[in-house]
Amino acid sequence: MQKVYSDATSALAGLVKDGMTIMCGGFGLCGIPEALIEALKESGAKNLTVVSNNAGVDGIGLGRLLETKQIAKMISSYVGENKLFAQQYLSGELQLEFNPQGTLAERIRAGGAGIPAFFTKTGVGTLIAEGKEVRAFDGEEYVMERGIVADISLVHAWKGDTEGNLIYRKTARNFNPMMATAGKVTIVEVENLVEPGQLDPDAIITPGVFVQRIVHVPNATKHIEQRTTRKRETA
Amino acid sequence: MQKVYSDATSALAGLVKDGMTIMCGGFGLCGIPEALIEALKESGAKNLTVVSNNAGVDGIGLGRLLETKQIAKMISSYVGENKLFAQQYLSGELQLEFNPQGTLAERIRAGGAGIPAFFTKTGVGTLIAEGKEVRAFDGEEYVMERGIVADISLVHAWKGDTEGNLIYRKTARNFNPMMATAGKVTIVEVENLVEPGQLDPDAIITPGVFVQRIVHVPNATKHIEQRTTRKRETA
Amino acid sequence: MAWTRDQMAARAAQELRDGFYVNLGIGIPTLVSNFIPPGMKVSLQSENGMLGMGPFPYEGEEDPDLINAGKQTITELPTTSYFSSADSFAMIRGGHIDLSILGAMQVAENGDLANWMIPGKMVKGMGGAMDLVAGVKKVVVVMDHVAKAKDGTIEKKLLRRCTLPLTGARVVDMVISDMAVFTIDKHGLGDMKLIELAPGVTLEDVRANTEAHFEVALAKAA
Amino acid sequence: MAWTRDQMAARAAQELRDGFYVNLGIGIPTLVSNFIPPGMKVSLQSENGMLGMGPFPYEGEEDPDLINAGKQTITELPTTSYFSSADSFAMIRGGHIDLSILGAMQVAENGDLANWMIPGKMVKGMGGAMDLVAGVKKVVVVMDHVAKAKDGTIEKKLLRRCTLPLTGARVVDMVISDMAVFTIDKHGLGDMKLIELAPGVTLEDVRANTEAHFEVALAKAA
Repeated sequence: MQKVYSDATSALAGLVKDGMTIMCGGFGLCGIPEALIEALKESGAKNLTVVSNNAGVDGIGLGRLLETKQIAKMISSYVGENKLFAQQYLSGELQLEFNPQGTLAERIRAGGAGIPAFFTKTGVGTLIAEGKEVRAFDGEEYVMERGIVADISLVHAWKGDTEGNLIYRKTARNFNPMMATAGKVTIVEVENLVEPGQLDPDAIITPGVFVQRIVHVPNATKHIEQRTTRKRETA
Repeated sequence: MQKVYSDATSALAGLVKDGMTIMCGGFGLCGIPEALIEALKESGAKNLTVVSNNAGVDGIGLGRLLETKQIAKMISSYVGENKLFAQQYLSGELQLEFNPQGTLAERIRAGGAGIPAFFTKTGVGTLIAEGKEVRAFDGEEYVMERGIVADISLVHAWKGDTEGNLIYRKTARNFNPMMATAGKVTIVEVENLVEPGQLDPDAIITPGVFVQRIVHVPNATKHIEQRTTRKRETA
Repeated sequence: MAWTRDQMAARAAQELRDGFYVNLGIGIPTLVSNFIPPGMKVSLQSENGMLGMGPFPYEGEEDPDLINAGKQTITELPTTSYFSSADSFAMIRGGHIDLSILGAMQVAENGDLANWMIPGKMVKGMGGAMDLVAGVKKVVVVMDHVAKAKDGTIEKKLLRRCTLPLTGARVVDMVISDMAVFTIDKHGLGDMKLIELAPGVTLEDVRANTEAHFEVALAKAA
Repeated sequence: MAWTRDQMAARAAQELRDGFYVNLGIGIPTLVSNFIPPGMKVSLQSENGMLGMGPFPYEGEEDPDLINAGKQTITELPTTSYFSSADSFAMIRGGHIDLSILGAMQVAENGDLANWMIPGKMVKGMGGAMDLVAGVKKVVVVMDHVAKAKDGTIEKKLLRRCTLPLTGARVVDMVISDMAVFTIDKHGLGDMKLIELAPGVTLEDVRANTEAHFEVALAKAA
């Protein structure tokens, strides 16, 4: 049982098929599995449903898969930072399912946790609740949302051991841990690959059981979407 | 906003009332908030509903509250390691609601997460499902379970900072993190109290927002229920 | 004579309390962090998965792994903790955040809020807004009192009922506009009350620019 | 001539596969860890919140903060991770554990399992058993073929239908008793098949001690 693969392309080899549902970690361009997305592009798989909070920007992240029109449908909470997305959506080439961000996160968590449905107040009385069961508990109304799973989850982590135990860095954690639990196959790119015993077992966020394949990406490209700074006070 | 209290008694002061629902962390005698339980005993509050996976043993943990007959009802998954429990239960003094351990853990997690109800396969076709909604999703049957919250949650942690950020040690984590989220007021005893900045922010399990009161218990008594060992091989 | 953006943010900051955990939306709400009274401890939550958000980094110290929900580079504090977006929204949905301050396109007198889509226009999505307004204990909207189009026409934003698709039904507790401050009893009858006027703004000005019915409950004469 | 406890555990160990994540119940199932084939990697999960469970500690090295689901002191391994009980049962319920080996009071031919309560007796609770049998991919029961009371009477445990309250309905995939091994097609028609006999045990012995209907599908003659 060797989980470590030599590169992103071999980590995806033999797994990706047209029409699959793929979960893709990250928030904006932070913590996205960029090497795995590139390998997914290379795979040429078409007609994909992609579950991801955002859809990248032009030329970066999921934006790369829009270039090749590999995505048929996005399940997201906030999109449209890229022209290509808007173009494909408005032309009807790309389907879009909006989920409130917290509902999306919880649906993924539920999918990985064997929970087929749960109730939330988010979206009650809005378009989001249309066609869904709304029920009152203790006098308050809630809408029923379904758990979701993916054929493949693509995840980015800061450190991982060869067992698949993972640790994330700062806000690059975001959707990655839940997606790691909700993929029938979960493939992870790690910036630092270590031997078992080198991670603090109390600090591991994703236990190895959720990870089927790992690839070491030592020099991950990282992008900043909104560079905001303050001036250094002069002494 | 000072969260740190000088001792367990003052941390509970002014909060406990007869008839309250109290969540109590720990699994067996591992990771139980023993000092806080003692303070709860001292408070003299009666007719309590206690949510805890187990009920302690005679003279230790929740067993102490059985001595004083402060508990009217237990919501647990496994009990009866103590004679007093069996006695009070069989005499009808003590009510008992059994939950499968995973369902109990998830109900608490749901309570803290604003989820009033969720579906699980656990218990379908058993006594546990009686009187509850059973519904099929994708051809499989699930039972609906409700989220639960407590008036007060009592939690034991390994390290905490004055902000209420918490880290747990090994399997003493167990029910403590969910209970920390599901108490209207959460009171924590920590073995090590540190200043903000001394905990790795990527490794904090319970963010401070969930914690209202903290007490430092530097020399926590710890008990072993089943001492199992192996012989050291002689060289 | 109406309030400036900074004055609106300063007014919103009056809703902060010591020990509060707060989520600030983008735009004017972000400015509120500049008006936290000295000595008051307020922790900022960022819904992508962070509690204890610090200011923007110094130039050259931006970290791509450290951004807020607006995707802006930020910094951490000694009190910071990180968690997944599922845990973050569990925190929000579970009612653990005290206050959310956010912008709006429309607010109705019953507390309905619309701030995520205009039918017929490209919609970017609701992000975490629906979760925040449904889950946070108190929701304060900070917005211009009316929308001014490029052609000079004015559209009212405080309405009897929202005409745009809702972000949340009966979710707003308070509206701070450049002209006035209103409270809404969202859990009760949905009554809206005018409680403050910006300096130089008259009750008549407010009436002329507001479709919503409101009760006048000013602490002192304008 | 039936199998000993160790032989039953060894037979159960044949169900292990390289890379498996496994949850072992108390009693005979615990012994299975002694029979993991050399070179095979099997990770043990403990439902209180641990993956990668090590052996019992050396005397004097017991850690009260490190126990398994049977509340026994254990040790950690380099691969160990800890998590909350909610995360642990999310792992179990979500189908991420490959194999659960546990004891039983009764098993029915359709895969129903009873192992948590006897009406009229003090019931300690189901603990994590209901979650495990509902969530784990493959459930193997290891138990004595019949129950022998103190007065010498024998009660059958492999039944047409369980008479005790269920732990799970249609959950058992395989039964390893001291006399024989059976498979159950729990997701299909619930057919039970006899696939192995312990040395010296005859088909007639099994029939005499089994109420459940089963098909005989022995690989070789007994």
